[in-house]
Amino acid sequence: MQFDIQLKDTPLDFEACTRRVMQPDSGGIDVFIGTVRNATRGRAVLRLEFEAYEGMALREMQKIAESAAAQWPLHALVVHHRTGVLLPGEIAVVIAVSAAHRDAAFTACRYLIDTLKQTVPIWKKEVFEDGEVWVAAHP
Amino acid sequence: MQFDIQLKDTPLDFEACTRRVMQPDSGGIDVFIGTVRNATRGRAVLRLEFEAYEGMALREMQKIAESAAAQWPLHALVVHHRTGVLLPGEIAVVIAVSAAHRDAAFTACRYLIDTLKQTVPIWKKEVFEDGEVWVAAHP
Amino acid sequence: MTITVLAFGITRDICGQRRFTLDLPEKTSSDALLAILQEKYPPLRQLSSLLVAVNESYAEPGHVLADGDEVALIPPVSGG
Amino acid sequence: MTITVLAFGITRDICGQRRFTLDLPEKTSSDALLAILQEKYPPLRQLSSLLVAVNESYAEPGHVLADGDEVALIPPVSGG
Repeated sequence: MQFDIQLKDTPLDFEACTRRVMQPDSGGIDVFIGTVRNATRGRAVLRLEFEAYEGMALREMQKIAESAAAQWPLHALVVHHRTGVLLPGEIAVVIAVSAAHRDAAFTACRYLIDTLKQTVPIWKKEVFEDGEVWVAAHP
Repeated sequence: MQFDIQLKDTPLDFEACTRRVMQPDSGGIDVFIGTVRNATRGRAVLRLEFEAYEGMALREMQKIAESAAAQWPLHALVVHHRTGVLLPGEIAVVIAVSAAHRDAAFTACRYLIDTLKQTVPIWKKEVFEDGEVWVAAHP
Repeated sequence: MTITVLAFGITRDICGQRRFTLDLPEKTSSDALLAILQEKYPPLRQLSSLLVAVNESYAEPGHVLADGDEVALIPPVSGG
Repeated sequence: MTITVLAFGITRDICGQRRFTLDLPEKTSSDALLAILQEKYPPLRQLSSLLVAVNESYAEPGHVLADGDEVALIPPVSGG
């Protein structure tokens, strides 16, 4: 199985990611799209700034993809993550997974985003009208 | 919350379904796409024929959507299901759900497709080279 | 009283028609109707399950039918 | 020996630089390096967590560094 894993500093294309995993023997496709919310705890968000340790982030995403492919019978898998400055409504991450049946597609997709958020060295700073904060940095 | 629930005898547009649930206050979007596989248990599938009890199918889909919206904090929800003759690779169902956070989006999307498959009066016939069968009709 | 029966999926193939009417005694229940149909079309008994909807909603077995009801035969569904 | 330190996210703000080099005694471990940096930049102690990657892989606390290693400071990640 081939993985399509990318860090991009240009807008993500969820339609292309989805088409990429649609295969003739696939019956179930699950796609997760993470977008920039216009507010956090009631504070308006002006923009997010994503920073990645690029080489390691790609290696960690590859590891997660291999782990998913080892656990579930997947057909294809795409993980695209943004870097740089994103405005509310823009797409930060797209994960698309196909399998013969939906259970594997759903479970693997959820595993991929949950694990990505725990282990992949990417950081985001939320910028508000009156300040900015690195998400999750402090207890 | 508004639901967009449709039975259609023309090709489903997963991109439009997905864009429809992307909202400025949403952070997590989950999309399930069910496609026609080119084989079942090793037998080549020529086509699927979907039949629906249309009025009741729409009512049941609406009920499921209301149940999901009552259980999880969702922002928007789309369920589109095909009727008629579908060839391998074509899309039979699209379910798109958005929420502030991914857990609600994933859980509701999974609930929607699982429940749809149990309760909504839609039937499919698999047509093979050498015969045809109504799926799940017999033990 | 007269009811309309809609037969979907495999039940249409078994009954040989998509839509037909039946004259029934007043207060026939939905499960009594099913028994009548299974008598007339024995292959209905071989299905994994067979439910009944009355006027577009699933009906309990004891549901009492009324004149003019639309009764649908619901073999195992397989959407998605 | 000389190692290169990469500081990402909030650690870059705390250290005031993205990339710098340090001269260390031979066989310094990754946790000893962290202690040196926390001494020099006390706000590093206030983070929810602080891990270290050596040459693009997460390192165990006892990992022994070698001349020329690229060591990255990994504050709590927040991708997705």
